[in-house]
Amino acid sequence: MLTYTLRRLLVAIPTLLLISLVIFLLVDLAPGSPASEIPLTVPAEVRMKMVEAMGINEPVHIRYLLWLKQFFWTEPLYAIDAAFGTSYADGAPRIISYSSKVPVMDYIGERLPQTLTVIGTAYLIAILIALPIGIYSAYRQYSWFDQVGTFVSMVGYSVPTFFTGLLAIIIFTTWLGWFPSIYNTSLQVVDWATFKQQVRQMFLPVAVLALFNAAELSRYTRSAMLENLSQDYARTARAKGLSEGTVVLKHVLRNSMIPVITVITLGLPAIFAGAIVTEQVFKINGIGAALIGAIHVNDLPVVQTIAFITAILIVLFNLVADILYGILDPRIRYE
Amino acid sequence: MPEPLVTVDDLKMHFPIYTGVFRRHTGDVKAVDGVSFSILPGETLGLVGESGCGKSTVGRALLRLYEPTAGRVVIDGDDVVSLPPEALRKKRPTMQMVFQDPQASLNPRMTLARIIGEPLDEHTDWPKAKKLERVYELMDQVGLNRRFANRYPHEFSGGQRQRIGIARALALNPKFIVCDEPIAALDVSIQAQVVNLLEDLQEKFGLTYLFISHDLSMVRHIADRVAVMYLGKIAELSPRDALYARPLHPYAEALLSAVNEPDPVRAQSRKRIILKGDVPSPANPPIGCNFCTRCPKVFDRCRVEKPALREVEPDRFVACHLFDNIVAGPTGAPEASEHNQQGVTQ
Amino acid sequence: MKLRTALMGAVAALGLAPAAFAERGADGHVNVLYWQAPSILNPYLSSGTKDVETASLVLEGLAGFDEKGVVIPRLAESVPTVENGGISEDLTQITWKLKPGLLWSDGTPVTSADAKFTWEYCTHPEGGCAQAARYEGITSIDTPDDLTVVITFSGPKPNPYQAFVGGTSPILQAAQFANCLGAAASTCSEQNFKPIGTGPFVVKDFKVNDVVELEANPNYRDPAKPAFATMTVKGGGDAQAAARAVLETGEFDYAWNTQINPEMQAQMSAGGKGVLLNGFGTLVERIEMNMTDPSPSLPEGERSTTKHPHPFLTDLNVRKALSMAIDRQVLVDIGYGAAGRATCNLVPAPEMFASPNTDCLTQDIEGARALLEESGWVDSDGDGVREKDGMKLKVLYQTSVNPVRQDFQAIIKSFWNDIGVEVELKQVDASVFFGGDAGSPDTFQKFYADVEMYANNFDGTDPEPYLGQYLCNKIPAPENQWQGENVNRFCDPAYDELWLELSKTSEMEKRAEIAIRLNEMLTKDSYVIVPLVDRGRLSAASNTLGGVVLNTWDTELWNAQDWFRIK
Amino acid sequence: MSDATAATATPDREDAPRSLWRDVWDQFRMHRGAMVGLFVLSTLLIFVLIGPFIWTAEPIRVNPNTAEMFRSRNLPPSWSNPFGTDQVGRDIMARLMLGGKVSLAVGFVAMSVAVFLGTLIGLLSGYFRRLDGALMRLTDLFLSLPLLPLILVLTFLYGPRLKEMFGPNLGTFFILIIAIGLTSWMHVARIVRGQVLAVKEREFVLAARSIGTPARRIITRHILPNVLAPVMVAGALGVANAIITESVVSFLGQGFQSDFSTWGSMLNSAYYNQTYPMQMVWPGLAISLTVLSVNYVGDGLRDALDPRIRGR
Repeated sequence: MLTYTLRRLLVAIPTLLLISLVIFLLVDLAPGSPASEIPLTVPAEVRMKMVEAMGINEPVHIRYLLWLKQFFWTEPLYAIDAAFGTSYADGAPRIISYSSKVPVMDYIGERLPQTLTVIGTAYLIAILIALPIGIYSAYRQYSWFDQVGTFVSMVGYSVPTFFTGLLAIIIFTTWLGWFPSIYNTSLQVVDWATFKQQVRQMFLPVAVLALFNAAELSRYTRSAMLENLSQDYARTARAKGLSEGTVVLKHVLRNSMIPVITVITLGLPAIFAGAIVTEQVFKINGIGAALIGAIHVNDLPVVQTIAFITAILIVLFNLVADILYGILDPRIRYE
Repeated sequence: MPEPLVTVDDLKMHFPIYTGVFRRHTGDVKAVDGVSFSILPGETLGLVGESGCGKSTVGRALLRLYEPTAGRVVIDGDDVVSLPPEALRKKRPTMQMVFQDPQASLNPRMTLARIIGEPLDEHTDWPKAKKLERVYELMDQVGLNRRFANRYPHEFSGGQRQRIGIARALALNPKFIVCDEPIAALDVSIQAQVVNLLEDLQEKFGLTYLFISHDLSMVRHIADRVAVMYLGKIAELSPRDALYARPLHPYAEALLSAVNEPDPVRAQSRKRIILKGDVPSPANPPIGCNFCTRCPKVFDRCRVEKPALREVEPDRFVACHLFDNIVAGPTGAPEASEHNQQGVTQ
Repeated sequence: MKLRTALMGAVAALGLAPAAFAERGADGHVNVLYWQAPSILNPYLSSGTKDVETASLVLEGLAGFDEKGVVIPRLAESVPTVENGGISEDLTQITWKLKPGLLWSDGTPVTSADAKFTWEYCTHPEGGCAQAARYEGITSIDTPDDLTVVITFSGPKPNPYQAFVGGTSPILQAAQFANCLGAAASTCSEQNFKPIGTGPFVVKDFKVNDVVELEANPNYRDPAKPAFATMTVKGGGDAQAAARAVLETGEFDYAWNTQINPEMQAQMSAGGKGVLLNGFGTLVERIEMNMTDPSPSLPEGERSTTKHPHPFLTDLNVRKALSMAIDRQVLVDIGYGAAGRATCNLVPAPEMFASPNTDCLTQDIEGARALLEESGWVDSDGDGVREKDGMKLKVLYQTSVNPVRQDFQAIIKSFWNDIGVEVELKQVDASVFFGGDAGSPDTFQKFYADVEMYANNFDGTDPEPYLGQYLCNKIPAPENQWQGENVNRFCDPAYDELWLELSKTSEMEKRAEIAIRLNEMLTKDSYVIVPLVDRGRLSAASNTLGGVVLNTWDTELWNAQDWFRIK
Repeated sequence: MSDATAATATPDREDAPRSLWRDVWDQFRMHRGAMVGLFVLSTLLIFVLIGPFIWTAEPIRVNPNTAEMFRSRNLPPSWSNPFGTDQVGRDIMARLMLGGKVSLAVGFVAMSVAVFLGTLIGLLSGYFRRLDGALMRLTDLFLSLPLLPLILVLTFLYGPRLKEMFGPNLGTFFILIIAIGLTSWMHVARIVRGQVLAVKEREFVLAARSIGTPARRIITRHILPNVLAPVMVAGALGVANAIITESVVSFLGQGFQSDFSTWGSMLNSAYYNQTYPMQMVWPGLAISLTVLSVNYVGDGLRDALDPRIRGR
């Protein structure tokens, strides 16, 4: 197991490096040199400093290394400084947003909580909805529940969130007025009233995202359950005289959860991408909205950083999924 | 004395193992570890052994479906192991194979006519009609109704599928066919049909077989000589009757003791030898004789030195230290039995 | 005009509401929505209205304008005039007196030195000041004492209410910005996000492009104001969502620039939670013609610069034909309803400055076609597009992403197609288009298109600086970091000369005459600017928000200190 | 078995070859959802492709006769405008047809690119062991890229260049196809590789090698047809995915310009005219129906192409 985990970890590092290279080059090689992307409003002296920070005059590989250094060395130092009041960073150049002139990490740090709250809740709810539905519809395959469930999940999976989102806004916010139309990012949950407020403003985006993800997850759960329900061990367990509940919930479910958990883990970063749309539709100023905004104003450092952070998350969750799989399914540990 | 059609010389087939964090090459699975034998034209050589002993690998390496690690395989005058790709392709019609699992060996997305006709597509430039004619001919020969030509494999029974596989192997008039457990996946009732078909065809076309099987009674029925394999090596290679009457190698002895004896008198007199322990991993065979861990007659030398395959009696080859002091007569290659001699195509 | 009377009635009712607010912060919290989120709170580093107006809650000038366009004192004791001796007879000097005892929000006194510093800050050659026009012609600022600011101009300045007047040129605290001069300006994040000011509110928290949290300024000069203890200026979304949040759901008290189509104006007003406020100012939606070649085949740095004149828009007939083909009334009816009126003028108000020209109001497709024929633009290959010397009459027409503008684009495109002009449409996100970020290829200043559409106005009542935007030396170019206002790259020595005359004339009648002339030179004579619609400002205010007076001459938040909650 | 009786009834040689597709179709017909999906999808295709020949209203052009244009704005559905008109009087049905053509074209072409790339890479890495490591690393790498942001960045950064080269509409089309194709082949590649690895070990591939069939033909004759099923399923789902991605990009204002409508951009502009929510419902419905029916067809295909099911 240790070898397996170690191996996965070791593989993740070159993957990350390669991804960082791809993202760096993609933005770097785009028409127009990075130097020309610095707004001309930036005075010459500051410009020089930024150029220095980016090492623009250096060849590509040096620039890339400098960027990596900023990302993996300087920024963590600043984070440590901020956390413990130290001063390791010592004024080293940070990744600065072109448009608002704040360090990109600070900007992202402001935006990330909004995204995580909405997405995290949505995903959690999606899992809570999807598992029972998937299990029950597999258990009662071809029952009306299964038929309806399959159809609904197919619809939920097929209808894009920006459409359901817009419909939800028109119906529930405009016509019925049940929910606020503007997402308040500075709301602090301190008491029952603010909690209710938070729930109200999160309801629609969370519902839309959760339904979409639940549709996908329940399909996976259902097919995983189906596969295991017809296995010999399930039959044996029944033959042994175990109760249906024990057979389904203990034996079959445990084995079915292996692929499902992997899918859940792997799906997490993917819904970050979905969040871009949701945030746009529901006007949540999260990281997705920041990315769109940055793309619109050609704020390359922000674009690069957000893209790379998302990539790190994906690699991380892939790793977690792999390791989880290794723990849950002893078969794949064998070399 | 005819020249052997197939000569295998010290054939080795090792599969590398990679382990650890860095996937280093740490060892080999020695599936076939120095196998030598020869087969005369028209002869059937049986290759028996427990599952996992490497017999199928021998068959596949022989036809170079695997790239052998070392050794020479001369079939009809050419060393198959060292042939360049294009020459190998040209060589293929001479040597064919019938596979174990008739279900798996037929492409489920091709019709019978296309399956049987594929070798023709690859090696002839005949017009379509001629190819089809040949396909029908082959179907007749293996006893398949011509009507089935446009059906898919899943529409057939196991026996019928194996006939398809045989027809395909016959398509290019091969001299040598490796039958890789052709009956293992079939019902007992059908096994005999297929074996009889193989025998008929051998008679008709003068084919040479390497008949791989773990079914010793079936081998006894079809083979002229039998090679017994254990853990990647040949333990004993003897003419059929001699082997079945008096196995020399302790492993052959144990193996044969398990065969159902039709004669109840003899059956009673025979002692079943039960081997203890498991077959060692081919990745990590014993230092000495491969069989030393389970051999009832094991002695010290067996554990340190590998015995070579030596002719200990006329036509009988054994790899066992028990027979070290016995020197065989000056006989050359073993005599082939007579009834297969006719019809050898040159 | 039902809507408007209703609005006026509402405003009147608000005005009459009992002034029962005697205590600062008594009315709690107020929510303001600027759907284009503020990105910086220093108006000198951004020309975006969202930034300037939000900043005006914190930073103030010496004076401002009221809803009628009259100059009113803010930090100054009174408005200097020639009559009261505040302006010298030769119009070259103006003397402002600060109110005594003014404090910055951090408790330090406001002095004339702050004003002088602000001038130095904005006029610093490396600072890239977005409001440099306000300080034009100032040769020196003297501070004989802590409360006196004497501004000396290089020549007679008939309209001296520019520097330190209105939301675009507030006074910065010298102490806070001392290290942010010139090149350092844009690196001063802390200062730019949380400027210390004299306005009714101070910044508590600023999230870039998201939200500004403000609280009442403890040192505000009127101890009873503001009535609200805290204010949130929220950004994000779009005009429609903003209007809805005030009018239908009542989540916000005030939403800026809720420009929605007439149907939705009616529908949302029926929501009953608030009212739409509108007022006509000088905001004119117009099409600007690019006199230089925006072709992408030119090297970067030469695109849309005076080095390369435009291949066909330099032809007057083409420009005129494009204008004649447009039916402006339709645009108003579809896009603005009551909040707009068709116009041919760049300067539609005040009345005395507005040209009587109405030539353009009637669409003349035939006339437009004839003009193009006359210039040699004919459709010789029958593909419906005119060409001349192998060049197709094809324009790239850009504007910001805005549903009304997209409709305008579609309509105008079909008008233009009708006269044989091929049109390619392009939309740029508003925050980029107006963002003034020289790094983006899509700003309205860079103008990498043949024609572009947007709206602009001038603050204050005097069009002189506005008209001054079209001088030859205001052309945006790489050399000035694309910061000029003359986006058309229009350059006519006669215009420059006439404008110079305007700047030297103090007699009102005469000034109006010259201004009208200048206006016509840009529109009716040259069609470099093709005005479309005189847009009223349309904002939404909750029924419970008192004291709101829509001001089209200064920032909309000009009297936020007087806002109160109607209970 | 019906075909057995049919076979005995006909003389030997004339037993017509039963094509694979015939079998697949027979099985496919059993899947109710897939049949409904196929019906809806064909209807949509007919609507989009043949519709404009019957329904000849101009989708882009605004009536320059302003009085008429004004009368024809925001109309509810009627005989002359079955889906009503939009805010400047353009016929929504005609726009849906145009938009659908673009959306579907992007969907199908981008999917083809993705499936082609994925199949190629999957085949190569599954069949040739030496390439496997590198190609699978590449696949993992692409799987780890943040796709939607990447597509947005690609269209934003590289779109203008392509627009210069091919004109605004074709340029946008290309950049969308490249961006979507380049970012969605990985699943196909993984599926194909897995299948190839499994199929490669099947004895019929060995049999083909023993016959002397060269690698090229082993791949095309034996391996490809046997991995086709999951590829087709992945392809069907890929179309759905590509259509959604295109509409997302258009919806976010990065796709086609507003006068070259796609369903995504129609949805976007209808959003700003919420007084008439039906204008938003039509394109939204079109996207949803297409994706839903494509998904169902994919489901049906999966079942139909599974020889285990078909054999029964």
